[in-house]
Amino acid sequence: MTKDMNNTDIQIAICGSAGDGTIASGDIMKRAAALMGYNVIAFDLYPPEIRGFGKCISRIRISSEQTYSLKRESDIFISLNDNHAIPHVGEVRDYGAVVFEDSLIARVPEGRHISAHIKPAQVPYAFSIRQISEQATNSARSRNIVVLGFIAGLYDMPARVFHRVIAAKFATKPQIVIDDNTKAFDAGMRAGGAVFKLDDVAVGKPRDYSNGSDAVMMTGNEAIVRGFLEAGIGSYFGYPITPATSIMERLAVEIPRRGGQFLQTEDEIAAIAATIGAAYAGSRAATATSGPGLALMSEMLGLGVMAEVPLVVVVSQRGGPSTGLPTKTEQSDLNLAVYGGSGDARRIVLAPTNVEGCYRCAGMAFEIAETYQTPVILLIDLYLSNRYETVIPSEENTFAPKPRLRPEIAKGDIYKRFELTYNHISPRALPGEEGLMHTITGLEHNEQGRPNDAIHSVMSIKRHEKLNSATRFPGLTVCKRFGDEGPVDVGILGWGSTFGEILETMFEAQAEGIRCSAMKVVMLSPLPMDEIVAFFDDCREILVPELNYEGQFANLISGAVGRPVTRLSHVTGSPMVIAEILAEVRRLAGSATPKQKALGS
Amino acid sequence: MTAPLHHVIIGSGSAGYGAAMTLRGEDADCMITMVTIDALPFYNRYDLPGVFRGHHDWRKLLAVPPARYDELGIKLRRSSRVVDVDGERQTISLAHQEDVAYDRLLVCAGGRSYLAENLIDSVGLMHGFGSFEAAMRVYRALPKGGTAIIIGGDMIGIDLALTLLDTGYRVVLIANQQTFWPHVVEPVERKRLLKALENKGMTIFADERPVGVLDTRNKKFSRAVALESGTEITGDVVMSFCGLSSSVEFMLGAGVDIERGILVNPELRTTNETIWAAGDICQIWHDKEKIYKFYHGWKNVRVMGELAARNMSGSHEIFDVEVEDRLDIDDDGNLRSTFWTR
Amino acid sequence: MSLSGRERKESNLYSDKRSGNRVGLDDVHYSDDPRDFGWVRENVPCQTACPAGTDIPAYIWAIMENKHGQSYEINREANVLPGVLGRICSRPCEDQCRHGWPGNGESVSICHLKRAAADLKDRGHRLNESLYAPSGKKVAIVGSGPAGVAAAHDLSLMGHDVTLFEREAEAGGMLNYGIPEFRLPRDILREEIHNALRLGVDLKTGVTIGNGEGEIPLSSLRSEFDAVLLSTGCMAATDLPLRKDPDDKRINEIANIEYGFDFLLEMHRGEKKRVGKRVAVVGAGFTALDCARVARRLGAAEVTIHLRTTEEYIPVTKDEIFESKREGVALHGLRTPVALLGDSAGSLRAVEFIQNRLGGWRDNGRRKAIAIKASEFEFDCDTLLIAIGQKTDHNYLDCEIALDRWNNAAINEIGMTSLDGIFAAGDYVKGASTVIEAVGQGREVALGIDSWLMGKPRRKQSVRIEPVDEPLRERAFDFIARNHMPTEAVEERRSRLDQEVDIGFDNALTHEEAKRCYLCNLHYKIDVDNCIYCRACIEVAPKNCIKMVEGIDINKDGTYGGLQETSRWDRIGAIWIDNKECIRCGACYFVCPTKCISITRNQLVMREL
Amino acid sequence: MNRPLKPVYLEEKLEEIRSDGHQDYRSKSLPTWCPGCGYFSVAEGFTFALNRLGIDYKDVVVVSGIGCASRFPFFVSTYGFHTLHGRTLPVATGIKLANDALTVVAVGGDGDAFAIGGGHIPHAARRNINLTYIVFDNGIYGLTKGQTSPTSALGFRTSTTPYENGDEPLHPLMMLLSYRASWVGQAYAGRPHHLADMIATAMNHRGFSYLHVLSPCVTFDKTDRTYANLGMQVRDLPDDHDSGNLMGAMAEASHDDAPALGVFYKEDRPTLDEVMDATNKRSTAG
Repeated sequence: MTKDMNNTDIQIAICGSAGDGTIASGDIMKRAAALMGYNVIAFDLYPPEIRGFGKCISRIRISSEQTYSLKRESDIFISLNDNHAIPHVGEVRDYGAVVFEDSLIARVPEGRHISAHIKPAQVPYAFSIRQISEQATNSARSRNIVVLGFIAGLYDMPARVFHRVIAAKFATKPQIVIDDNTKAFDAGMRAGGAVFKLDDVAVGKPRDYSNGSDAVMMTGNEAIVRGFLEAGIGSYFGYPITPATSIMERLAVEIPRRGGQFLQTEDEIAAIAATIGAAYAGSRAATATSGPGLALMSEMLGLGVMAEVPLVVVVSQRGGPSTGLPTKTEQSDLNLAVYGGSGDARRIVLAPTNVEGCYRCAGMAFEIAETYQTPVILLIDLYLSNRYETVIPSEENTFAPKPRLRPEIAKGDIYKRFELTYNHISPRALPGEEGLMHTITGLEHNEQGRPNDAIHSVMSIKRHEKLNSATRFPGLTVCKRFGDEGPVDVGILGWGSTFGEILETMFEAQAEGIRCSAMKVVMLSPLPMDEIVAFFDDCREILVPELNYEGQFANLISGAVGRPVTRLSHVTGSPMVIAEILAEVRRLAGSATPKQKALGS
Repeated sequence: MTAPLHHVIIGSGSAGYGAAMTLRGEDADCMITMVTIDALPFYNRYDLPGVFRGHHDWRKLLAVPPARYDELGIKLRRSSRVVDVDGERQTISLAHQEDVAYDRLLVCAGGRSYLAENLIDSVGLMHGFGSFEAAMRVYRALPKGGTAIIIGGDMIGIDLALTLLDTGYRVVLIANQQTFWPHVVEPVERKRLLKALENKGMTIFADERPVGVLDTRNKKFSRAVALESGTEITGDVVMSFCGLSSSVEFMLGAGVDIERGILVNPELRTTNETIWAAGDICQIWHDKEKIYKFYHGWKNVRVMGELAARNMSGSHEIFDVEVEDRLDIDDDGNLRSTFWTR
Repeated sequence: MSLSGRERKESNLYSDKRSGNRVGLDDVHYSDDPRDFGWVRENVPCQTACPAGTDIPAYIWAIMENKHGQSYEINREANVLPGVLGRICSRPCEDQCRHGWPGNGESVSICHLKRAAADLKDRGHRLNESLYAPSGKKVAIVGSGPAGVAAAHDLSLMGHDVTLFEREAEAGGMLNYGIPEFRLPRDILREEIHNALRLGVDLKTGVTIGNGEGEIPLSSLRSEFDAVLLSTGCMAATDLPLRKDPDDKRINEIANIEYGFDFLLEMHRGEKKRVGKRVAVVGAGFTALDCARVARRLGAAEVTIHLRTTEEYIPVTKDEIFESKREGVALHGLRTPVALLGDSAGSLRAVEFIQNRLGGWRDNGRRKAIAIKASEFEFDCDTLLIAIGQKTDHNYLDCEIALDRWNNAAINEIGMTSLDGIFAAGDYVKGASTVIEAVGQGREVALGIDSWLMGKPRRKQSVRIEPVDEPLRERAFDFIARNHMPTEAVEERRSRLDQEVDIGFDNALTHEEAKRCYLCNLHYKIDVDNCIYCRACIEVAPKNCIKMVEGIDINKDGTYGGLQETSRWDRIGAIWIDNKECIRCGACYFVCPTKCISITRNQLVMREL
Repeated sequence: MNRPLKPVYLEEKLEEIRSDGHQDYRSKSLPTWCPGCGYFSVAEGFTFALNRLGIDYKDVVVVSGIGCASRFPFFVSTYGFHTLHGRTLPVATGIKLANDALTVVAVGGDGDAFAIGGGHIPHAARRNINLTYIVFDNGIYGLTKGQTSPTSALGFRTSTTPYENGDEPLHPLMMLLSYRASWVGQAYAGRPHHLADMIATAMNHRGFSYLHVLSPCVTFDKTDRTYANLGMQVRDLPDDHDSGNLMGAMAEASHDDAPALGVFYKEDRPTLDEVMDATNKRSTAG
């Protein structure tokens, strides 16, 4: 295969200890790459302690083509802390680069320096990171920027793009911070430029960075914020919790500018309560949390279902149960999101699979919530919340609120907030509207909202059946099939952040000659049953890879379709591994021995 | 059962590589670690002039594919500089602050190109040729058909010079005592050999002493060499090839005897029971001549590495190579050397 | 037992340090504790290495403060000839400099800074001397080399009447008659000797103590003075031991062979010296190198130095070797001369050497050379200069003094020989050594003579501990590379014997180099009582210099050994600055939340008793 | 300026520390707080206090919630319970009621105490449950990387208050005084000895004792509650302060700009277990 000189597809991994600035360094790298016009997918891994000794890794895939997940191997690896880096240096491919410190300040025990672990085919680049940092800025704190400069120097990346990103990143800090980081970058770049490049990592000329804007690269959380803002979010109440906090932090900046209401409440219970109140009052209102917060909110969520309040709750899952693995990813709150709470509380659950999906689902969530007058949960996970991708936002804003039809009643009639209709949806009035005064409640109630136990079966049907048409909501992708059409040996069914790995796996399997397709399911409640059943009919074997132990999605699907599936669970706290899915696909396809030729090519 | 021995080899040149492979052959279970300042696995430095013949991918220069080291269980420690050897505690200290313990140590760190003291101030203006990276830098600094000025011209330099002539470059040779090193050449013979090089197209200054290198980047040629006579020679790159001086600084604390190189007995063992030395870094006791002698040239070096490895594994072989010192360059510039083969 | 049921007294609940304010010390403190002496010895390695005990961090700090004169005076306290030693010292300090320790880079150019302080001090600079009242005692000193001059200076300050006798026409000894002018300009030497002697020392040149015609016998000197100090150095060249073969020529049977010592001495007395085209020098000290470099300047085409061991093990500075090589001198190792070969005309034709191998270590840190049997070879040359050392000469004495096993004068702890009232110092005691050792000894014997004359010691050493308000350095200073001495172009050196090779640091270079000094006499210390073990200091430490410790080793002599480190939270007794690793950057000082890091300057000082 | 000390000789100091015994109250593992964190000072003071009171570490339970401060139980050698955000006091109450031979200490940060857990404090205080509650107040959410907290100053900028915090900060001391906590005191992390004394006195109190510790977050607060600022602001309570006078205590506590250190208020009144004992007695008195 001839390589197009301008074709770039590299993955950079930066590994350090908490406090080394690993994540900040990765952040600058990915923003710079996006500014240079590359497609970026990036994901950071970090520990719960702020400083302490925990491991941080930032992985950034930079590509001139569309990609769906991180690569299996990294091309460039930077160690800011050998102890943490040693177990990961094996992820660097042959003839890829390993960058590390050559003059530690303290003795290390034998074998605890990374030079003892670099494979013969990997190319080592040892240099005095700390010393260069100290020389440039009088402090060792800029080691993370020095290594970026080194990479930029080694691969001849344009300094001004990095300068721009550094200036933007530290814009709120004193000028000296920008100056120091720029100095550190330049010093690293000189060092990198002086080194003879021995690896075979090819960085093509960037497509275009003159018109680039970092808006095209964002995390799942940023995409959700963007969707919310385009949809005209009016109120946000929240309580910080990893990994949802950055949604709140961004909205804390944006909502006041738009004259909305933003408040950090004392806890999640207060957060969702205030959200419900604002939504009742007619504002587009949302909150965001993670599993533990969702558990706290479950009671209030029930109130939202019962009182038919259109609110949006973003749930970014992390490892559980309980406080669990607060900084690790998992897809184990599906049950809680779909079923959690007291009583029969059917709600709409959307699980986007990539950053662009986050943007679209968030943009449409309010309209769906308002259409069906019920809470909508956007179910993502830490991997999607924090991973960066480049997305192309709509040129036109299609999410803005449409004019609401004011309920019309005959003069003298009493407004029935929960009127029984052909589609089970009752016209909604807002406080302050003339003649439509009513009360809503968490108690079971009649059409007018008055407490009433006797009508429970009728109202249960109303609350459940009104959601049925949601799977055909215009403009919303609720599921989609990829890969081979017609009957296939293996169908991979996936949801959420895992689908990127599933898709990359499917391409690899197809390249090996396995007939397979993949389907993503975005709407988890209610389920798009027609498409799912059709997919089952086409696939000899169904594989469901997901990031939880018991196979919550497999249970959901298998129970709904009434057919068994093969589960693949991965609960290490890190994203799904392509190799694991591939092995399972091969097994299911019946190719007993993996086709070797595909491995090294 | 005793634990397998840990053999540490400092240096990944011909001697070190030969030793590692031999050690593995002698003992399937021992641990072998090669420590080297180089970033690349072993390649033949004598092939470096090949960069002018288009060999720009270091992977093609490697003696064996990198994976072979893993297969053989030879641990490669690259980009690691040894700063001290403690012969009593049997550890080596690496510059990045790590100590590595050994049971037996083989030192074959080689030598660095010697540079006359009076040219030390000019070192920043000269190119080296000791590694793949250095060779590539020379390649990139030389414009097509450009001129390389070679001071001295030991066999490494002569080899490079002939390659440069073959590939369309111009070469100016400032000959001195080290020209044709490590061959010892009689004056008459020397005159004939220089003549042969001249016939091949080289420009030769036979009795001149360089006193400095000048940066003339803004002029037609980027470098100039000033001679004692007042003449200035212009060119694109300047390189000094004046033989090797061994790099022994890191061995001063090892408790082994050192003159210019590490002194070893004919079994290549130093005055420390657990340390051997091989290659350009060692001076071997010659029982007949009653002196410690250097033996250069890749054949000798390779033989030394393998021999040291066998002796480290318990053998007692003697380095008994009768070195033939023959050098010939015919009128076509074809070079035949008992120390060097192209 | 439940807490509520337990009786506790309120007073037990309070610590005795309840204010949280530290127990302060505002003023200078003097200590005679061996641990404090040990600290200085371990932590100020340059001063410890200096035979004269020069307070190096103090004089470099004075340079940083732009007080060159003060810096010069700090030097003069230990060594009355700073400008001289700043040029020709063997620099044992630089070998030990903390900046040169593994991982820290290269040592500070201590010697060049000493010279810079001398060069850059103001004209008409004021000398600091503190005088004792006259004692009425008379002291004679024989020999005005570095030891004699140092002792004369100190004794005259202590109030004694000193007369200094010198055989040659000028004072200075080997400094004047041994070291070539291209290394030590004579105007500098004369000025510093003059300053050392001007407070009442009676210098008598051209006077020889001895038994010959017109010479003063030692015994009469002794009867005239209360004390006599012999500092006559090593004025006899060591004989070259050759093969004991009756057929071989002796040294005096062949022309063009000279002892290097005599060669230099005669040259400096004003004789015109000549050498041949191929000059061989045997010997490994400064004299050998000086001979070789002089020979080169006198026109020799090929100058070679022949060593018994190798370059690595000879007692001269690397700079000196490098400069010699630049001037075209070649060094050959592992060979010992065994015979001299003359031609038919009786001139030198060649030297026969025997090949050596390295043997074990000698006590002085050098290597033994062991001859290899039957490995003789010839080396062609037409001049041979023998510079294998000097020895003491006792012929001038008219009385018996006890000698040690090296045939040098034996002395007791106050520097007195076996004869009452006759003292000895310098090379005359130690055998040929370095100038700085001679200066150190001169000072030491002056103290001895003084205590003997006065019946009791009048001064003793203490550790002066002085509070320092804040770190005096910046981390950036640590990255300044060692500045090298600018030298005269090699071509320029050939023509003249008195053209100084080292040009000296200018003001800018001096300050740049001074900044490199870690100022090791600063003692950074954590007040354990106020430490909350938060490790903020460790976080910013540039090296592994702050440690969590549970104990410390104590040496037999009462000084400290290594720190016993631990990372077990329940065992950490103190977070402690390891002053051996500490490079005095001050980073920890600024981040401590409880401000519990203090800095003191710990110096060795002489105090009046 | 840091005043140098009289020569201190390390081995003598270490011997003093070893024989003193407070190190036994530390766990084996190093605290994971950021270097420089004021919480180290609390940990150190806590070990000093327990040691001085002579309480066996097996008889101590430290209960915490969520946040940096709540990592505390991991760094002491006593029993510990790391519970949920804000739910510290209810759990601690349960433990103390079940076994009153235990010395129970609840610890947490300002967010844990006054945001999510704020509802629990009044009830613990009014019931006078016999335990000590130490709040490490750094005025910020450190563990979630720097958001505003209920005690953040007006005008403080954090990631969730990018246009300055406009919410009046809570006043914990006045709250606790008005909740009728029976012992209320304040200490500062930059004065480790005083802090240790205060922890000891608080634990020695019979009833609900509330110790407020002012502690800088060195990582996320570079402007407001820093060592430099606090060091200049704090003062000792006046010598004539009457700790039995609630209104006097309120007046002292209301000085926002010059936080006072010391015991603001203490009173002796029946504790929860005593009241329960009395209730039990009444219920069986027939």
